[in-house]
Amino acid sequence: MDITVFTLAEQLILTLAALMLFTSFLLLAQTRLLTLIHIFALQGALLCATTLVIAFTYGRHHLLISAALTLGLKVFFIPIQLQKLVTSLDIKREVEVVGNPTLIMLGGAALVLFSYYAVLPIRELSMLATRNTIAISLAIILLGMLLIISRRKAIVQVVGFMCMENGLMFAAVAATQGMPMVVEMGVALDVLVAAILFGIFFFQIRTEFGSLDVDKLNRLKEVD
Amino acid sequence: MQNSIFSTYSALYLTLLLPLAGAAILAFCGHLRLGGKLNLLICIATFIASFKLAVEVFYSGSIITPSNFFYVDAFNVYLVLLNSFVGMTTAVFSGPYMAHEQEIGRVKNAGMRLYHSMYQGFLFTMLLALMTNNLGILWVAVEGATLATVLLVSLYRTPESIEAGWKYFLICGVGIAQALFGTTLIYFAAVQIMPDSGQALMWSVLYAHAAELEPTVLLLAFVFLIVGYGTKIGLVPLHNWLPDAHSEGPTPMSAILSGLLLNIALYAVVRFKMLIDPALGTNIAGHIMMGFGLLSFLVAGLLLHRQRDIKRMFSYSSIEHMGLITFAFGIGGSLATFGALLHMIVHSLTKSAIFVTVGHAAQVCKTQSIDQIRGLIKTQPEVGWGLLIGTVAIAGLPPFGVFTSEFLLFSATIKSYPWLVITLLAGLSIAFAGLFRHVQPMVFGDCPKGQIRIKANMWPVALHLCIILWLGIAVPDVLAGWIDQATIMISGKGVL
Amino acid sequence: MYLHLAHLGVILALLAAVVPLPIRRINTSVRLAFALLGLSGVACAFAGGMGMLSNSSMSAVLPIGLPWLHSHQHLDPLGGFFLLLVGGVSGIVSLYGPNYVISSDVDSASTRVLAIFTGLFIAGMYLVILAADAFSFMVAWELMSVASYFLVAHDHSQAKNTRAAFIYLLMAQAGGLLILLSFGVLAGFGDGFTFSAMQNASLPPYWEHIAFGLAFIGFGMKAGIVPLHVWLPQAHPVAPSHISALMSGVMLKVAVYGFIRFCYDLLGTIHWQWGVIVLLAGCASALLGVLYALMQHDLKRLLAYHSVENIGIIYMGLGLSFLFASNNVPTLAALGLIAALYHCMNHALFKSLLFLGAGAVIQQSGRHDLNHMGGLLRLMPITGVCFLVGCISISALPPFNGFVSEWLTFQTALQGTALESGVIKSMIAVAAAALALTGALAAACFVKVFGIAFLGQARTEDMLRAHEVSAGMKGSQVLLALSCLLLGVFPTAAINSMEAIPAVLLGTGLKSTQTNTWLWLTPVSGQAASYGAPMVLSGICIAWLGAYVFLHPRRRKTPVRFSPAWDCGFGPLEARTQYTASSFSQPIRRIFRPVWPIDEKVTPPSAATNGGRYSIHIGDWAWDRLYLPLGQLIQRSARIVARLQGGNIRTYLAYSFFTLIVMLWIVT
Amino acid sequence: MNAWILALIQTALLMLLAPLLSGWVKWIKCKMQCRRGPAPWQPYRDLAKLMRKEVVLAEHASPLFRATPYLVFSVTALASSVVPAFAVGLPTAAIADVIVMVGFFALGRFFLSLAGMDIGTAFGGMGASREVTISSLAEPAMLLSIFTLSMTFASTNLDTMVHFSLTQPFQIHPSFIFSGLSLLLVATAECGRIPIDNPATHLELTMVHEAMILEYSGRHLALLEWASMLKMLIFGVLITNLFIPWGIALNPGVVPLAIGTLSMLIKLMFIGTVLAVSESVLAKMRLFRAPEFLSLAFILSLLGMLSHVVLEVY
Repeated sequence: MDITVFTLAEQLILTLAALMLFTSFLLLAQTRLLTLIHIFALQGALLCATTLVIAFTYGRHHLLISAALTLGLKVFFIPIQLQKLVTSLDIKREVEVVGNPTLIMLGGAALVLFSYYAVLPIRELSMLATRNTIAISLAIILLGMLLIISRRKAIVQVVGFMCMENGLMFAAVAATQGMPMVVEMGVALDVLVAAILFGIFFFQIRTEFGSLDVDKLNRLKEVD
Repeated sequence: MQNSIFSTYSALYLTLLLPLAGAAILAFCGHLRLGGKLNLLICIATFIASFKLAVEVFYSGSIITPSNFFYVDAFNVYLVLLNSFVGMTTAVFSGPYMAHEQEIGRVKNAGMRLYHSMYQGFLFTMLLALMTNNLGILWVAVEGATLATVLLVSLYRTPESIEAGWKYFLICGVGIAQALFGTTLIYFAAVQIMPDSGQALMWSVLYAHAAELEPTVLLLAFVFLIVGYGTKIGLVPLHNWLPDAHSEGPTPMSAILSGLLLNIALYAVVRFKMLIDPALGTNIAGHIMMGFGLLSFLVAGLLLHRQRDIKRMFSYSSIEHMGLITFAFGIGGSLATFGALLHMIVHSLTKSAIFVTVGHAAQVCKTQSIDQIRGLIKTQPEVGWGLLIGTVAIAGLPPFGVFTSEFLLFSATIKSYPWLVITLLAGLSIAFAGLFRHVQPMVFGDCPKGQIRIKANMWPVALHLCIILWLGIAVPDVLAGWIDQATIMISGKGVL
Repeated sequence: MYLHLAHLGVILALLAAVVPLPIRRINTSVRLAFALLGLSGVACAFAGGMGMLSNSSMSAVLPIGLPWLHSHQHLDPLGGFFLLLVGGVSGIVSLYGPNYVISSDVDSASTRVLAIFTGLFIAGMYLVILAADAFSFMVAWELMSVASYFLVAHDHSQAKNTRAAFIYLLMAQAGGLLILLSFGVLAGFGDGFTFSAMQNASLPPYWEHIAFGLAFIGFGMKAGIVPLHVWLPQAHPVAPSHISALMSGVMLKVAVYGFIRFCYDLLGTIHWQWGVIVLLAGCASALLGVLYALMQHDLKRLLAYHSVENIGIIYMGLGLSFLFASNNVPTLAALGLIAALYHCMNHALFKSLLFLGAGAVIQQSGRHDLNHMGGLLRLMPITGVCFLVGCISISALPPFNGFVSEWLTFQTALQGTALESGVIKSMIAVAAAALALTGALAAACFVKVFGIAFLGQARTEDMLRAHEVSAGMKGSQVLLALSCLLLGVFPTAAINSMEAIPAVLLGTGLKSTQTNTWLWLTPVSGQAASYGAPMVLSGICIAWLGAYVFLHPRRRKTPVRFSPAWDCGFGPLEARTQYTASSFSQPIRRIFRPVWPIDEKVTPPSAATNGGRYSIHIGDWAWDRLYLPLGQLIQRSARIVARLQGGNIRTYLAYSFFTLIVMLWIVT
Repeated sequence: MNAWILALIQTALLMLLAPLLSGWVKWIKCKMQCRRGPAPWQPYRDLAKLMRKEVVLAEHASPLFRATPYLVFSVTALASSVVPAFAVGLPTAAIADVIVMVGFFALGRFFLSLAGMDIGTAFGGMGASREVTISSLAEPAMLLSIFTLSMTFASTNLDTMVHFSLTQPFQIHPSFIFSGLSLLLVATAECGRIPIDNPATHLELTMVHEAMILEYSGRHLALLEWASMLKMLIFGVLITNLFIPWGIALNPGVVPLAIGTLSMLIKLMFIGTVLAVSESVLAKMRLFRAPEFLSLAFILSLLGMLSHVVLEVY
């Protein structure tokens, strides 16, 4: 089933999915915070585009609202908040040393392969052309988790968390043409509140620990 | 017709609206002296509404609102009742406790306002999670519960509490995201066979069509769900946030977190298991739950020996009991399910009573570290005896209800998996030794100089312990009836 | 009808637990509580006696308990016997209780707590005996354990006491779980938790062995069989004396009751391997119990070790009965069971007598250590005489009851020739030799106890201020001493009244005891062995009277003169030259050296210390070899598992990440 | 009724014979050591003298000290009434079997040790501690040998045992030889004879039995001495009648009784000589070599039992 069989819209969705996967990889490799936030905003934009394309091709009008929400939240509100925070805490130039980048990139690739293998049985099921996107969305979620695990900066962990949310939204939109409206609204509300709480936490950690390095948070333990 | 709809479901809507309204009101006047009393008043009202709902369900069987949005059946009605009851008794304790904290300056006015509004918000999200029929809203409610309590865990602004809050937020956030992916997969499977996509996420509808769902997708979805909600239950490989979050927040918060929130997450997993079992046929979901349950039961039992903070110790005890209940649900079969449901009730009652006593003990000795808490019985007998009898009850010694459910679980395990009983036995003894090793020196012995009594309201603890004793000696028929209906729904056949 | 009387007794005991709460004045509340306990004791003893004599069993169903398994109760001869035992002893102890508790200077709050949990403890024991289904049995069993835990932790000022209480409850809990498992196995096959359902469960032999193994370890842990006895010598001396009397005398018997009920009644078919295991465990417990008791110099700890010894003797009787039952020789199996039950009754009586006596001595002198006592017979004559009667009975010497049960056990062993396998016969013979050694060592131990505590000169001044205890305490001791004598002199009457138990459990009673009159006890047959207990007592009195009269004319002429004892010319020997408890048992310590972990330290007199120092500590192999390594194992594994909670959030997230990956890999 | 009279006569006769036996043993020992020892009936004179002597008690002695001699004497007298010396089938024999006899001796020893400790000096305690240790080591050996005999006789009543071996055809039982030897060793230990304890010595640090009766005087000492002689006689009678029963009267006729008495005297003289020879050949062992002596006795009885189980059961 090569790519020519799909209609133009489906081809567009597949390319957008590939681009989102690529942005996740970029996030993994990125060391400077500001560029990290910009790439995250780009991923939000790609997600919003995908939602719009699906809304028009399959006539799911309630998706338009969620596309608008994604645009508002993931492209403007959260990145701007993070940027303001980074500048106010003047950690712009902190270059964060990532474990060893090659190993993490290889891990990411393996994750994509694994998520493709894991979602294989589902592919035969769905008649939709966009059934491969489930594998991609699972890959984005797992890459988001990998990002959180591999980096020490609290802000990067938030970006990783938001990247996972993007993966989930992409799964909901691409695999099943969007969840019921009330669920979409609930999820969006939760993401918004989460973003606000992250902001509050940044200030608390900053005041108490003097830096946003997550490894300093290890007083509560049993190992002694 | 309009008021009839409203009147018939008034109890249901009231139970939900009251805490929501309470959250809104208390957001403004939570810091005043009457904040605690108002909080208690709203909780009492919620309890009365949920009691009325329970009576309705008792007479007319399960209720489902016309919009198919809310669904109350035998499985979640007594959990709703338990939720509001424990919320009420903890509110009785939280009023004077938080007033004391405010006096000694650990919490400022803004913190009090946040505390009281989030207290009600937390109760609202839990009741919503219990009563909603839509699995998506179930996820939103559980996520809402996490968000409501995150700030409360870091209320005291100490480095440890901020660290606990951050860990709680991030780990649960990541965990629950996976649950959302699982719910999406369930929705994906449901859309294949369901014509009307609006109804695809309604649990009652799905339960009716459970056999026709695609097994492989369901199994994959269950994996994501068990890892997602398992993080919220505190199953072992995913439990790391629980001891920090439960021990750093204010004690009433830990009481509710430990007592009720874990039950809600487990309720969600069992709701999904009820969908998956008919579709899959084999008991693979049960085996997964048994694996997780046994692992957390044994590991938490061992970790009890390492504790130096009293609230951390009891949160590990919660992990252990949650592991036991998950193991029981994993075994399936009528006896084990009946035991597990009874264990949920008895565990939350005992654990919230213990946390209330621990709160008072920490205030008497001005510390939470086990080594410095001494001579409780000599200083304040009711706190000392409350803690000792609570620990005896949670350890599963007979006259109390925990033994009844463990007795059922033991007899069920012997019938189906006789060799696992040895691990259960070892786990129980290790946990028992771990708990008592720490509690005994705290309770017995002479009190150190300068340790004085504090104003403590031990009525909630006494009420909880009496109920557990009553459940231990004779399970009332009303409750037994409900649990039995739920067992029939979950495992196919009842016990009575 | 007797079952309702027994339930009345239980309600009275529960009332005794509730009554002390409202009454303000502590003395009246304690007296009222113990009066109620006395009444409940009498009621239960009467109900038990009637239940034992009527060889039919009554049963009833109470509305409490699980919704589908309401709590079943029953009273049959076996239950009746043990109810009589528990009721009788707790009734007598309730005479002792009030003055002992009031005069011991403990604050009123903990005295009130003591009264509450004593009532619960005794009610728990009654309910265990009356229970007829697994659930109410377990609830009563653990109620008994938990209540006695609070009693052991009563004087919780020293850390040593709370540690003993912790070990006690931990082992009681582990034992309880094992018993629950054994019931579970039976219920699994008998598809029901009531005893009647379990009775007609047909288990494959493999499962029967598992059920027996679990029950043996579970009940053995509570009864104090050797490897599992570690809690007993630590918990009993720490509790107040009347409680240790109840725990040692009666609670261990409830464990034996559970074991007998499980093996004879529920399991039905008995295999010979069980007899061998129980016999060997009995021998080991008897021998090690008495050897460890010999080395103790804390009075109550010594008595606790003796409980281990006597439980060993009871288990030997049971082991022999199992062996005969498995070789279907029911009459001899009945003899073994009667010997074990008789020793249960005797041990309950003389052990509680000894503990009450010890309590009186400790209360008056304030000293626990034998090396600090001496010369109490002159100051506390009645307690002294009753304690002497207790010592003679426990050392199994003729006119008293201890001898009768040990003699019956010997007779059962002597009938070993009825078995055909030579190996078992020789094992029984060696077991009989071990029993003889135990009896002799017990006599040695109690010569030491009575000689050092009551005779000779007072080793510390505290002894001089001791005076006779109050009427209630004396009354209960005299009552127990008299019952020891009665059971020793009229054994045939007692055995005939116990006739119904083997008849119900094994099918046949001891026919040969009915044939002869109450004068002779002939367990097997007139020729095989006979013991005219009343004739022995009257013979001794006649001979004593004869010698007394024969020497009377001499007495009038030469009155008795008092002078200082022979001192080899060194001058007046004061109290320090007397033998102490450790020196008395020194020869036996040298002979049986490997039995104990001994660490003796002798520091020669030097400038620093004003005199030489000698200290000896006798440990317990079971504790060093079995329990400490177990504790360390748990600590090490806990330390390994604790690495899981390392504190770093990224490792936590990695855990959930890998769990997800592993689960996905498994599922696909 | 005359059976009871006969039993009383037998008991009285035994009590009278006891001092003669110990006098006889001492006389034989002196003869073997070529010295003119006291006449065999010297103990009678000692007892009579002691009866008349004044009784002196220690200051700290309690009433138990004064009651013990009477109790020990009456227990030993009761034991002597049970042993079948001249005739079998006496009514008193059914009062107690062998194990009860062991119990009687244990009761006597129990009270004697207590009396020893009652004085409050070191010697009483030392004597009591040693006596109790030795007797507890001797008990298992004694009981195992009784166990072996009862396996063959199928009874522990002395009457039936003696009656059984008289009526059965004569057989050599290897188990009897071993248990007989073991009983002999145990008897020397129980009665406090030479290899374990020297009855004649008054050296405080070596005596065991004597240390306990150190403080007794006058009639109390007489009773205790008489009781220990009677105990030695009972052990002698027990061992001889169990292993050499011929000559004992089966029915209470005059002639059989006369033969029974005569054979009894001969047997006692024989066992007295054996004891005297062994005492002069052996010397008193150190206290902590007594366990080896008694473990030898135990091994012998164990061999007896094993040989019965292995060899004699067909």
